[in-house]
Amino acid sequence: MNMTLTREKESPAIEIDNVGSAALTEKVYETSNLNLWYGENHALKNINLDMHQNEVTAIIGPSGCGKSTYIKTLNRMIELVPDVKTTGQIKYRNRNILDQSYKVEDLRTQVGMVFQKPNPFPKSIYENVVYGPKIHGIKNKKILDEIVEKSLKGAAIWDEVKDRLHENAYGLSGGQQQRLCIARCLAIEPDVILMDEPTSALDPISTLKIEELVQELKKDFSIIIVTHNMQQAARISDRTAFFLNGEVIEYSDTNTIFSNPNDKRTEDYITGRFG
Amino acid sequence: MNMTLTREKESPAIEIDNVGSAALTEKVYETSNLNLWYGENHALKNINLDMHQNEVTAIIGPSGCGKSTYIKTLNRMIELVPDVKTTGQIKYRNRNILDQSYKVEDLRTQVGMVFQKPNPFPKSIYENVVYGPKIHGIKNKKILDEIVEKSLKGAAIWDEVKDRLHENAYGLSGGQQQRLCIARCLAIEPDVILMDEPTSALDPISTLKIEELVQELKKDFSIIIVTHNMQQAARISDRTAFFLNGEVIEYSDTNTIFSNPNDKRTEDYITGRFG
Amino acid sequence: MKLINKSHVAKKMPARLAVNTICKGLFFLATLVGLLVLAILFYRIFTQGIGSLNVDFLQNFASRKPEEAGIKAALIGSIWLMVVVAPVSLLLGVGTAIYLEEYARKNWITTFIKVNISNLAGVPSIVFGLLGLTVFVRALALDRSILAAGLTMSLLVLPVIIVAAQEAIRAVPRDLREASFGMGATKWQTILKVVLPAAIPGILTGGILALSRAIGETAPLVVVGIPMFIAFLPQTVMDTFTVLPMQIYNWTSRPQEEFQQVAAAGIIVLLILLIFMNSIAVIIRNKFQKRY
Amino acid sequence: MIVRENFELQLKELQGKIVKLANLASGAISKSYAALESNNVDEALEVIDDDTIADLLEEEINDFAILLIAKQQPVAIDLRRIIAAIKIASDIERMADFGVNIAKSAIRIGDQPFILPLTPLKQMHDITLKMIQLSIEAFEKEDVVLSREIIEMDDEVDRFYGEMIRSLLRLSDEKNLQQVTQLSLIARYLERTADHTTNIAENIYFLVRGRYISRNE
Amino acid sequence: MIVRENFELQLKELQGKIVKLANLASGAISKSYAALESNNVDEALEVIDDDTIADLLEEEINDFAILLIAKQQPVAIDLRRIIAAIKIASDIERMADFGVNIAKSAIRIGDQPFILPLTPLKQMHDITLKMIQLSIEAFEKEDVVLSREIIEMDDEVDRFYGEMIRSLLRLSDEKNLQQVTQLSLIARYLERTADHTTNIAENIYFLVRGRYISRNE
Amino acid sequence: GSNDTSNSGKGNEAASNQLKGEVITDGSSTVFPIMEAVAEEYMATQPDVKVSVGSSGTGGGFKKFIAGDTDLANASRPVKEEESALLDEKGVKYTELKLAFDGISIVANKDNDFIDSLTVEELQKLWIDNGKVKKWSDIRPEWPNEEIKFYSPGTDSGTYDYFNEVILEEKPMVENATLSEDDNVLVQGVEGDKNAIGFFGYAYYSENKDKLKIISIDNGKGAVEPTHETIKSGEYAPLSRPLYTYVANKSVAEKEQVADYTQFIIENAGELAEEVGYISLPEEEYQKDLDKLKELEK
Amino acid sequence: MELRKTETYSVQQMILEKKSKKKINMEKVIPKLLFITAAISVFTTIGIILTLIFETFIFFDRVSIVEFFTEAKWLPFASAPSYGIMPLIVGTLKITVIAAVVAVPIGLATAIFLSEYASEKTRRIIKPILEVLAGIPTIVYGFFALTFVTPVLRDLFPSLDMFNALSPGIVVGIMIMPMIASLSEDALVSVPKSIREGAYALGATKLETTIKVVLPAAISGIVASIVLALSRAIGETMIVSVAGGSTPNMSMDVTSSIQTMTAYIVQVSSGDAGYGTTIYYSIYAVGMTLFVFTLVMNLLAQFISRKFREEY
Ligand SMILES: Nc1ncnc2c1ncn2[C@@H]1O[C@H](COP(=O)(O)OP(=O)(O)OP(=O)(O)O)[C@@H](O)[C@H]1O
Ligand SMILES: Nc1ncnc2c1ncn2[C@@H]1O[C@H](COP(=O)(O)OP(=O)(O)OP(=O)(O)O)[C@@H](O)[C@H]1O
Ligand SMILES: [Mg+2]
Ligand SMILES: [Mg+2]
Ligand SMILES: O=P([O-])([O-])[O-]
Repeated sequence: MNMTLTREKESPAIEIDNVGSAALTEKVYETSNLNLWYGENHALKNINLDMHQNEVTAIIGPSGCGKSTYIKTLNRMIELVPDVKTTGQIKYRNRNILDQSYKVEDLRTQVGMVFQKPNPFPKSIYENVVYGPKIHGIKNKKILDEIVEKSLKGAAIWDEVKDRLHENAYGLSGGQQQRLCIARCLAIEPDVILMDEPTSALDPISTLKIEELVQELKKDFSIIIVTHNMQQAARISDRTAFFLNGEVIEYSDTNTIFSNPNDKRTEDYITGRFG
Repeated sequence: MNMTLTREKESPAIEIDNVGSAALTEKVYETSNLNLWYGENHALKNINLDMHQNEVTAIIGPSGCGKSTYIKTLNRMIELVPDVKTTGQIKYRNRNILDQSYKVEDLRTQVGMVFQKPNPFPKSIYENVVYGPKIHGIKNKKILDEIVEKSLKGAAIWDEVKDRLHENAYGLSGGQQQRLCIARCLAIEPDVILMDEPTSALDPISTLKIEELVQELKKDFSIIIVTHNMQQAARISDRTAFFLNGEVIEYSDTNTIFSNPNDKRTEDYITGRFG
Repeated sequence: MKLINKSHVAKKMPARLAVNTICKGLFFLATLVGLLVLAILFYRIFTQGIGSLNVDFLQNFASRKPEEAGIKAALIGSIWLMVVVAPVSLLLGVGTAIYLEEYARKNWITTFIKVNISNLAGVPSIVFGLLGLTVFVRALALDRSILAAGLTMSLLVLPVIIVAAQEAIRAVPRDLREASFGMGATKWQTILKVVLPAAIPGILTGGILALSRAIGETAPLVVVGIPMFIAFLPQTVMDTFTVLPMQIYNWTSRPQEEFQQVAAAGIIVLLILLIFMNSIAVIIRNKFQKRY
Repeated sequence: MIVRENFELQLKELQGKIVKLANLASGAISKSYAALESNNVDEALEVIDDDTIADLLEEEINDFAILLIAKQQPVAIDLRRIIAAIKIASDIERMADFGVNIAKSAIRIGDQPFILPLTPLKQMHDITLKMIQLSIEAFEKEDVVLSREIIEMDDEVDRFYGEMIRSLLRLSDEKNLQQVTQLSLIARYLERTADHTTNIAENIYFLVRGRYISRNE
Repeated sequence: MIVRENFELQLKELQGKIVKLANLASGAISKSYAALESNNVDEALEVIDDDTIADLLEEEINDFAILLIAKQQPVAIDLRRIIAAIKIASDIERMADFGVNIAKSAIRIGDQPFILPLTPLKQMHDITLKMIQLSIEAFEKEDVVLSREIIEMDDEVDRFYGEMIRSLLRLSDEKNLQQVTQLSLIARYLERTADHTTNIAENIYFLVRGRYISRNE
Repeated sequence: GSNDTSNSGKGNEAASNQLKGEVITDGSSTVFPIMEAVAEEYMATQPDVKVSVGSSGTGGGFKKFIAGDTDLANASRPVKEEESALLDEKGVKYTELKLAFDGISIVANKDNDFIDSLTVEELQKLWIDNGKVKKWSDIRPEWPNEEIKFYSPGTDSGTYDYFNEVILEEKPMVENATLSEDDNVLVQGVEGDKNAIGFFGYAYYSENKDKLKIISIDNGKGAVEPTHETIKSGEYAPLSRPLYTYVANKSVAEKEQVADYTQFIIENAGELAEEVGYISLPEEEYQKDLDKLKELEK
Repeated sequence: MELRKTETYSVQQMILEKKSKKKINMEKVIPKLLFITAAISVFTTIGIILTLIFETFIFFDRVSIVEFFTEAKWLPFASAPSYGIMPLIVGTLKITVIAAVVAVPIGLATAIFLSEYASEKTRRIIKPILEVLAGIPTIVYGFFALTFVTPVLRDLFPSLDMFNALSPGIVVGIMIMPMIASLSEDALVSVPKSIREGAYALGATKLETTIKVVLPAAISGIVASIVLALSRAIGETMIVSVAGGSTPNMSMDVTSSIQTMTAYIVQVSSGDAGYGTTIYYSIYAVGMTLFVFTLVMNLLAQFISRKFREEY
């Protein structure tokens, strides 16, 4: 883990992307000139953001700034809201996902999502995990069993549930449910995992566990996480984007954002001077 | 604000109460040997805690440790749960409130409560605030108007709502709703205000506002606050009680708890080493 | 090690999407069936009845002469019936719902009452007719008055209202109640000032739907013995009366072709009344959409 | 709109404590130097006694800062403010210690006549005190420009120090060994004090910019 | 069950950096002392050059610690660990500076023969190095007992320092002025280094206990 | 009970007075149209008398009559033994009044071109169950070899009762007969079914003459088609039945408006019955009823 | 902010004053009043049972209960009357089954369409329209069945009788369909959005989400709605008496005339049966059977919905 301050950089942090580690890791998402309207409400304004493979990208910002809107656009979950209009493009692995010919189902098979409130299906733990593989046509019981074990281990919950795989998922605690949801998401072996405030409904201990887990997961996945909790972003992310009123105010490596942000508004936000 | 470490104290922190500032402030609550069962589940075990006037007392602890149970016992809200049994006593201003002859309505008129989720009534802002006074028989329009202004000012929300007093309270943002709930509580001029995780549903900025407000309020009220957020307890409280599995592990002045707790379990909890 | 063959998954996707589209079409067609039936029904009734529907029809009493026959007594009678049913069933229904949701302890009596209510909801209306005849007409000597019929109908729709009110009350978040208790309000104050106002839309919608059931029921009134012919308007709830569905039923069983048209006109009036009541329910529902 | 009023107040309080400590330190130095000049042993002893206050104040600042971090979760500049405060306090505390050291040396010299004019020493003393004053000001105002000036002033102190030491060494012999030693130590203490003010200045730079001054020069 | 594995790892990393810095510092001191003894100017110059590494490492530690605070919101002992790390790093950095100072003095002395036996100086050097070693150990193990021992060892260094200075002053005259001055400075540097190890020890005590050692003695 | 009437005067010349109070009648749905017409006319002359006409069936009417709920019980058959026993038991004295005739019409589908008349025996052969499926050719060999579809009023109707009595002679009806309570429904059935045969009240036939084929009945005196005249004269036999109303003696005696209304019934029943599709009785029948009534009022 | 100091009055003081004035204790009275209202539903049931039971006893005094349940013929009007309720039950079940076959798939499909596929606007329009369908007087449906559905069906199946089980069955199905659609839709809608999102996010199509996640989650509500609708079908009177004929029989044939329990009750209670006759009392016995029938249905519904209840 690289935690030293990038002392030399005097150039605007927003460009770090193109200068710094960009060379090292591949980009999974490239958003350019994205605008989004809810009816008349211009919720995302000219967003330009690139996200990188095997990194944790955090999105922070005050309530209503468009964080959820943006992350939901990344797997087109936003389409569930009626009357949404977008312009610009989001390239996922070099294909524009906003193109209607891109089937959402294909996209979502590649891009998993974890939500704010744990939302396991009201089924058994096992059934929750195999749901994704099953709908994608995997029926072989042995493979499914393997997937279950692998995913639950990946989500660091295997030991806690291995003896009760066939009990209802709602018997688990909130933190366990959230990890189960992560396991469910891992089961389809996604490329990217989107997380929209995955710990905001959890107690501090469960939150820490999820944070640790995210750190683990980035070895195998690219993770984009929305969070209200600035320290969480600071702790677990490699890059952080600060949104305000639908705009990206600052996007930079996390250490810079939290030690020496470029923009006064970013600083005001992260230091809690904002209202 | 006294923030220096209490360097000299080697005696168990739990006794600070009887040694330190106890002499300075009056006690509002004295809990002795309180035990509480939900059916067979022994949720509070032999609690002994004294709370002081014009102080903020924080209660922290992991999920399920009995924080909410305890604070709800302080205004006997716990009675809404069927099949609850208590032993021991809680003296509020020297009268045992667990005595069934103590009318809950009287108690709750003295002891206000603010809840986890903002819960304004689906009425106008004005009606929300005058609800308490009205049910207690105050009908004089002029007095009610005065109460509304005073309470909303007290809850630091007057400026934001004074021009829309007769709009529905659900038009307010989450943070405003919570402050409205505090105003509603202030309207009956309680002696003590209980708060059960009042900011856990709010964004960081709203949370900070409420925290600032609590600091203000303690000038006039005694406040007991349950929180999941340890830093919040650290920031705003004068004393902190750490609950674990229904027991009080440590009760001491907040600075001690957060800089140099006496009990290993407290330290493990506040430093996040706990699971 | 990858357990999932992504290319396989991708290959299957078009078929899955096709199934989705087909089923969507089927679901839509199913929805159309209901609408279609309604349309046919309306078309038939309107083409048959519209000719007889005029001001006279609304102002006249029933008559042996189809051209003179009118719906006045039945229409007014139906409205009178509502005047009894609405307050009685709402009062009893909401009272019961409050009791069950707010006061009842979890014991066998409560369970029994609950089972009993949901059972009553399924009891055929004709059985309620038998009950009304025995209890209200006979035992309480209310005769075949509006009151007797109204009480019978109230009992008939009571379960519907109780269930609707229970649901509406249950949907009022617990924290609103707690907020009120927290201010030192008593239970009854809380119910009256917080719970009921918040539950009112749900209760009213349920209530109106229940009333529209009451307004269309024939069987229990037949059994209670409500007369089919009346050529005067009731003055008090103790008077006897007739209602729309009875009048319609009567006309449909006449040999004369003209009476079939009169009956259709009566059905139109009934439907208008029904749609009117349903619209009120819809308006209430949309206007007071849950905001908590 | 500022929402963290309380926190702001506490940061101010922390600043206040630092200023107080700095005043103590600069007091200790000027007082001890005065004691040296006037051969006033009592005054010198007073300085030594008073040092406990400074020590305690530094600890208090330390504790206060740590609690502030624990409670307020500061980040970015706020965090640097507090960390800088801790470091600056420790620098200032060292200065107060040097005041004590000077006082001790003054006592050792006793009422011996000075073997040489103290002019360069006096200069050092004046500049150093000025530097302390300025560093307090720079700290309060978070003034980077001023910090740089302070750092530049250190060169002058170094210059006078060299001058003083050279003169002393020239006069050094068996009989005034004690005085030479003590005076050179005093010079050294003043030089160190000035060094510590440059530390403070550097910390202020770091506080404001989040970067280290050394790298940029 | 430990849930903050990452944080633990980072604390360990911070510790590792401190140890590395301490090794640099103790290396600088022993190397410069060796250069003095063997009149090896090149070695001395090497020490001076290498100091940048120590300076950078201290800054790195500083940054690392600050980010750790910003990210992990440590409280209680964790927070003290990090704060102590910052302070200890600054102490160690000073030690490395003293290494440089010694090297500079060694260069100034050049290949002059020593005017007196360096035994007490050597003693000081050995004890100081030992103290550095021990303080690293105490820091790694968070060993309060060891810290106290380190603090006690400082008295010995002070004793040898007095001895050395007295001998030097006795030999002081015009011609070996330079050597006397440089040797006494070197002694002074070693003495200061030992002082800084006691600072470290005190910080370790504070880290572990949350209280200041001075108050309890 | 309906005893809440306040009589305006106790004079005999009730008709000339403006009367008040209630008259409650209930019973047969067959009689209902007649009684409705009567009530309609009566209330034109006595607007303050509230006449209500129920239609809960003959049995239901008697039930209420026995309980004393009603003043008049309309019936499409004479009172049954069980009923009169109960009436006695309750001490209810009553008087039977005949109102009109209803001719039971036997009809076939309009497209039926072979059937014109049937003898009573043939009717019995058609309708009485023999456990076999019946074909037209079973009745008369020259008729088509097609299965007959039977339509009959519900077993609980007065029409069925009467048919049962005079044709079936209490033997079971063909099992596959389609029964319905509603005569209009039967009209629909016969109209829509080529091989249908059915029977129901004359009024339903006369209203649907163009849709149905009427069958004449030969009871040995030659085929007679049910018409207004043949029924009234009794020529159409045995399938014409009388309709009744039963009035409580006590009501007539105690309630002026009931006495007045009953008199009005007798005076107008014939004419009004014709209007709603039934056939009036010979004049002397009504005179007899009037006499009975006069007797009661005394 | 100085809440306490600036005040010219004390709210707590005022509260205390008001409190001392209060007299009646509503808190004690109200629950009792409410209990009485709740008890009314129980009295209703008791009333129903009592109403039915006496006359039912009289009936069973005349007809053996064994015969009632075992006899295969229901011929109360025959000269040798036979009271075997089975044909009526079979008739009732035929209607119920046909209604279910029509209403369950259409109702569920409609519910799914409205809750999962239709826009909010469409939902808001269609749902109340369907509810109108549920509110139409059954007598209207009866004639619709007889004069529209039956002829249409007879065009399709010429062997169909004028009175049959099929036509009223279908129309009863149509009548209860909105009930299933509306209540099931409620159940589907109340499945949290988050659960759906969970499935979508895994790349599931709308159909897969609905069938595999939403439906199972709402199953208790759906089952309850179906059972409720079916018990309505069982109790339905007018449609079957108008369009179903009145021929009790045990055959499984749906093309010929039938009679249901309710239709029998209507037949007798609006017919000319003599009061005090066995026939007359038989309607109470049938009513009682019907009551027990629906009771069992409802208990079953409750059991099922409790059993299938999914926590979320
Ligand atoms: N379904 C919607 N219809 C219309 N406007 C919406 C909708 N969802 C969000 N918005 C608006 O879009 C803006 C961005 O909302 P979004 O939910 O993305 O914010 P957010 O940053 O995720 O906030 P939070 O931290 O509260 O979740 C807000 O102004 C919000 O009011
Ligand atoms: N209504 C109840 N019935 C039975 N047990 C309960 C009830 N409420 C709480 N408990 C149990 O009592 C214990 C304490 O619960 P409580 O709600 O007081 O915890 P808490 O500390 O407030 O937790 P959290 O931080 O999650 O709110 C838990 O074990 C819980 O399961
Ligand atoms: Mg969001
Ligand atoms: Mg809680
Ligand atoms: O304390 P010093 O390192 O400046 O001697």
